[in-house]
Amino acid sequence: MVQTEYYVALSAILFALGGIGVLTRRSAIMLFLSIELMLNAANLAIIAYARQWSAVGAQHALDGQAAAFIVLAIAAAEVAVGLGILVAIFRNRVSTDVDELSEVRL
Amino acid sequence: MNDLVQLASLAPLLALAGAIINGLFGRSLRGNAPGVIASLAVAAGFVLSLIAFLGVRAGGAVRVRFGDFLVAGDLNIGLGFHFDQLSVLMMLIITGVGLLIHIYSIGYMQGDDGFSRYFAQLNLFVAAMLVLVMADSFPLMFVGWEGVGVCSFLLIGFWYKDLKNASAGRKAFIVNRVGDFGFLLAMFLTFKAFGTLDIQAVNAAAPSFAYGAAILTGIGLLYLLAAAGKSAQLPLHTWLPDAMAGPTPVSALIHAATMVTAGVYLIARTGGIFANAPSAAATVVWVAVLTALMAAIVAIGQTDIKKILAWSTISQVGFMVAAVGAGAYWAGIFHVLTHAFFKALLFLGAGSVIHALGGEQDVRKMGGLGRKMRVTGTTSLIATLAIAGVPFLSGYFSKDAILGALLTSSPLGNYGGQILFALLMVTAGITAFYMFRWYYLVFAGEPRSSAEYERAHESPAVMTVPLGILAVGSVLIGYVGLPAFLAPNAIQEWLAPVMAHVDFDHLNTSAEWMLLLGSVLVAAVGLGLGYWVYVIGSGELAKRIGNTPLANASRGAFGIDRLYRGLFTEPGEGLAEGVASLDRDVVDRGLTGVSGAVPLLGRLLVLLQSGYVRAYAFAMVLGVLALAVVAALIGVLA
Amino acid sequence: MISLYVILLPVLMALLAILARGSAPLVRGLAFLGGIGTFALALFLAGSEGFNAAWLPGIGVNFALDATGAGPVLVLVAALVMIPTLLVAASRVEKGAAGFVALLLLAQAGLNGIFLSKDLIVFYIFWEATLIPGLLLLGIYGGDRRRQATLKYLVYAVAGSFLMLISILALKALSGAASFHITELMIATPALSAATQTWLFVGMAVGMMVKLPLWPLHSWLIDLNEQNHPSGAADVLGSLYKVGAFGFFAWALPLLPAGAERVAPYLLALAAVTAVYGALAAISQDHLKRFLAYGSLSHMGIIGVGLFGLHLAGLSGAIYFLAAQMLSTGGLFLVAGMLYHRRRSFSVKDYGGLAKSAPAFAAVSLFLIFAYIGVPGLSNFPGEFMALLGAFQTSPWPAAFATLAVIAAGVYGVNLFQRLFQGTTTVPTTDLSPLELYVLVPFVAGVLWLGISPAPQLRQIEQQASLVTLQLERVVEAQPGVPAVTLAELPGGER
Amino acid sequence: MVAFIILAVLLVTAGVGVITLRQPVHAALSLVAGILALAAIYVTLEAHFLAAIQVIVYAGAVMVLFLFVIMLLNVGRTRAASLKWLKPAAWVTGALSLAAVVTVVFVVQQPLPEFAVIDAALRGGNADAVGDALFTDHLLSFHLVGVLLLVGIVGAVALVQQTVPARRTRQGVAQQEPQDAPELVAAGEGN
Repeated sequence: MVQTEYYVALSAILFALGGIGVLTRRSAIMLFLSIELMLNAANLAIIAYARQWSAVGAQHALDGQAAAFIVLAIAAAEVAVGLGILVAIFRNRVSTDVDELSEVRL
Repeated sequence: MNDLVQLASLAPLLALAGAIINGLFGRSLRGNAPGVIASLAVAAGFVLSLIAFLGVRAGGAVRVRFGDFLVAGDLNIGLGFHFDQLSVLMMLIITGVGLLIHIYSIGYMQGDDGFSRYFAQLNLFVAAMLVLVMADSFPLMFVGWEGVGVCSFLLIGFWYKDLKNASAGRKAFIVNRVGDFGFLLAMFLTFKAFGTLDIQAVNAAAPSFAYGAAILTGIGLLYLLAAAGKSAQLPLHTWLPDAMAGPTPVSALIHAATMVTAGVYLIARTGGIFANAPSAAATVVWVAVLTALMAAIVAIGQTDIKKILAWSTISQVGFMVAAVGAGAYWAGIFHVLTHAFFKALLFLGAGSVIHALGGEQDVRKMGGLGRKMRVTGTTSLIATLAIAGVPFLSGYFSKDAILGALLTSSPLGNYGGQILFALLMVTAGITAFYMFRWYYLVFAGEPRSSAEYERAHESPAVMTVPLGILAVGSVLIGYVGLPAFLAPNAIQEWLAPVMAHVDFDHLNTSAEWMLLLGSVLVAAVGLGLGYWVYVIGSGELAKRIGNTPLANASRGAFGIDRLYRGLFTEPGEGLAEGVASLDRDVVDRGLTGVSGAVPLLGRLLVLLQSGYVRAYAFAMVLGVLALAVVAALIGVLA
Repeated sequence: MISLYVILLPVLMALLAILARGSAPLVRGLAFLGGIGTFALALFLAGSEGFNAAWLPGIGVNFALDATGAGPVLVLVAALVMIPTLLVAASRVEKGAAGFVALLLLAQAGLNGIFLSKDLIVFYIFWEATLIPGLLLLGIYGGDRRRQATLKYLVYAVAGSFLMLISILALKALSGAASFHITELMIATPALSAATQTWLFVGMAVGMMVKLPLWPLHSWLIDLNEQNHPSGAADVLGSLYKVGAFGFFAWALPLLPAGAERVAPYLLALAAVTAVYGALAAISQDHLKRFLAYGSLSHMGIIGVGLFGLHLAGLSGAIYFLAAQMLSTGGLFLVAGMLYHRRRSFSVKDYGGLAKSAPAFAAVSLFLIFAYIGVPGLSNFPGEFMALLGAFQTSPWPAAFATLAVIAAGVYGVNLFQRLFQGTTTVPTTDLSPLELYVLVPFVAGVLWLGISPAPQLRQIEQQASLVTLQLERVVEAQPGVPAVTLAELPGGER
Repeated sequence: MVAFIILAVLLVTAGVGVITLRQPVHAALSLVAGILALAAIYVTLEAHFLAAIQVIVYAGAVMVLFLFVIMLLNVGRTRAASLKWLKPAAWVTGALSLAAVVTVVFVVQQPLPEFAVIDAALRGGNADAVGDALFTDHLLSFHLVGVLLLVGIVGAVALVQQTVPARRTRQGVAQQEPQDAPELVAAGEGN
């Protein structure tokens, strides 16, 4: 079996890529995509550690996977609302460039 | 009798009541009513003072305490009066001479639109002066001390519409404040040394210090500064000649008879300190004698009828201060008493002349007025002779007592007592000379200005009667202090119980006679010189002397006023201006700069708050990075 | 309970004044009622029962008020000057008089809180709370440059208060006191080391110096007074804002005696400089309100000298002076407002010879000026005298230097009077109107009252001043690390 | 291990694609690829149920929504770049964070338990096992997430529906809105 450390390292790479994406892309859609990437990276780490610690306290072995499930659900909700906001903004601005939203005036 | 003496505590309150009535309702009173009310208040004060005098004579000193004034821990200053031989004598002078001057003022101030204001302020002055002499503690005395200063300021600037008069009042107040500064420091130091500010307690405790202790000398010198301010002694004498801007009765009461003698009273009252601080006492005498000499010389060169008298007052107060400095407290107070009569008389006489001439004050435009103003002329002659030291008039006895004291004071012997005696003797001669000049130029000889002469007329009875009374006093009052080797000296005995003890050398009878004759001789020389210069030389001689440097210095009052203007007034104004601009341009701006840095910081933060979501995200990432690095370090180290 | 009511009544009246803002007579009535009512309560304040309620028990804060010591004296004098001030505010402020009156009343409530609170946190809250009405009065009703003045005041006050708050919190945390109540703190704090006390004292001192104010942290005061509403009503209160002295007296000095002993000499030097500096700067001012601001800066210097001399007489005198100066300073600010009302100018140059056409005005002003420059027999003298006397006992030279201010006071006092009232009349002016007369009468009466009969008030103040000296004595005696005071030993120590 | 490496390379490539590809559609498709690879990795981690959910919810629902919005909004127009400094800074910080995390992870290595032990504990991470955990220990969280999803749905609808009242005063709205707005409104409603 592959050591947990490799999974976590992979997760870190994904997370960093997501973070870089958030910082470099200006389109709100691309921002969302990058955030999805980061959420998945987090989930990967959670599941990897769930396996690592499953032997300690067997009745809580699946806590990690449950948490990942909940993260997944929240991600879905976030995407729904986020895209809704995006559409609303686009109606007023005809742009999804976040740099044009530098004033909190919608 | 004790209770009756305590009744005298009402005296200042009555005067204060008079001041309040005149001040609040004076303008609705008709005719002479304000003057009458004020005079009645002072008259009542005089009666009360007389009662107190008799009471003290019968039963000794009486102390009244009404309540507390300033209290905190050790500091316990009461509101209380102390009636003893010294204070009741001063009360009699203040209310007695004050009453006569109040009555005189009714005539003098007739028709002035500030009639009631004048009497309110005059009454207020009497109240403050009474508090000054009656106080049993230094702070209460200081209440009166500043109170008379305030009244003096008000009355000098009485005709305030002319800014010159107002400025004279201001000058008097400010110079007096310098003296008050000394008084305050003296009190602080007294409290440090004695732990109390009760005058009697301080006097009683002073001998427990080493003779000549530095702290007593320090206190003494500070009280001297206070006395110099109020009594117009060097170096704080410059305000008194200017103070003549006030109405003439004010000059008589405040700037001749009473207030300017407050310094003499102060030193006499704190005799316990000065008796044990010989170097401070000697400084007092030196200051006083030099003042007396300087002022007498200046008096020769003046042409204003009142300014001559003002310089004369400075000089005469110098005599008094010299006496109390030498330890002859009774002689100083004695001269206060006699001087109150003849100097008040001289001022009132001068006032009568000014009144008659409709405001003219230049002696060069007078002359021969004695013929038209018989009462004024005669009484002024009496006063002139009294101040000149002509035998058997009051000034002769008191001046002789002072001269004798200077010669015989043991502590003063180490500090040039004989030189001081000689200087004062010369001063006495000059006094006779300038007073002869004053009298001759005003009342005798030929009229120099016919217009003024024609206008002259004798003043009304309300003014001449006080003149008469004062003239009688000027002749007779001296007999309370006859030389001790000839007759019982009433005033010395009267004051003996309250005076600090100072050693005097004993003169034998022939020396005493020599001294008496010497005084006579000096007066005669002074008067004779005057006669020679002004009557025989008929002015020619005077003109020739008039160009000598000394005469110029005399006319310019030795340039001290100008010196002070260059030395204190202008640099002081410059300093004030400098501080103001320092505050405006440096302190304020500097600190505004500091406070300006806050908005600057704000602007810096605004740069960070660009509104770009991604910039915020970057900041967040940086934070996460920092946390990650910290975690990594901890992990690696663990 | 009266100590609670003197805080609540002004607040209530302020709210009513706001509600009644439509009707000018009603506002005037409420202002008068608020002033008189608070004054009546203040008369019975001294010696009345205190008030104590748990507030934030978790961190040891009690809403504790107490009517012993110097507090009631200050409250009483403040209440006296507030009556005429409120009248002026209600009748001379053209726009938004109701708001002005309400802010004045709120500020008064805050000040009463400062003077009466016995819990350090409650004190701090009132200390900060008085800032708000002051800022609003200046910011809403001020002159042309009110924005700068407000900003300056705010920056100074907030910067100072911040350090003070840190010190306050550290005080309890480090000393391990059971609560923020003064008696608990006084038991616990002497055990702190001298070095700790010094740092804490410095922290508190910065906040209090700003509000004393001491040179060079004073420039907010000058601008505040200059830019406040021309009626002068807000400046009367401005003269009450100088509460730093009370903070030192009631809190910093008794709580941190060892720190006070170390720092006081420096503060004393600053205070002496302030006294002379203010007086000198006053001499050459042409602007009436700036003149008064500098003059009272000089007074504050003398108060500081009295405080930092750490002598019982000086401490009592300083606080007495703090109470007394409200009268003459406040009265003169209103006089300046009345002059402005006549000629629309604060420049002394625009006046002259007023005594001829307005003799009563001149007389009252002269009376107040004499009180202002400390003529004995009037209100400022007892405090000034005792402050300097006390300081002289412990540190003669700085005290003697500060006494020089007396000479300068004579100069600026009579200069001002002369320039305003003497000389030839330029333009005739109306004399005091009945309203103005009624406004100034309480000041005159108060000046006489505090000048002639200071002893009862001084005794009340001394009760609290002795706490400071007691604590200072114990610094010398105390063993390190051992609490020096027991609860029962403290005068007025019952909670 | 081989499988892991292949999947990892695939995943990282997809991730890089997400953040670098110019066209949003390409980026989204790249993310779909990444998500599928991740699902496979979940399988190697004994999380079968989550792997399935990952495919169904993410690849099936969420990503379709993304693609739909991308096509709907016609994004892709970009203007002159602002905050130019951010791009290199972002890469540097990203690399640094990564290094930090990886360092920690490899410094603090933990031994992995035996497969049998893991399998016994995780029960293969199937629906039965995860359901047990969710409906017992994590019931509250589960319900909260349910509520959150509901709120999300309502919120999304509310956000997009906002223009319905505006439609009644069409002329007024049309004046305020940009030229191409009517089309969007119609499309938004279709959503």
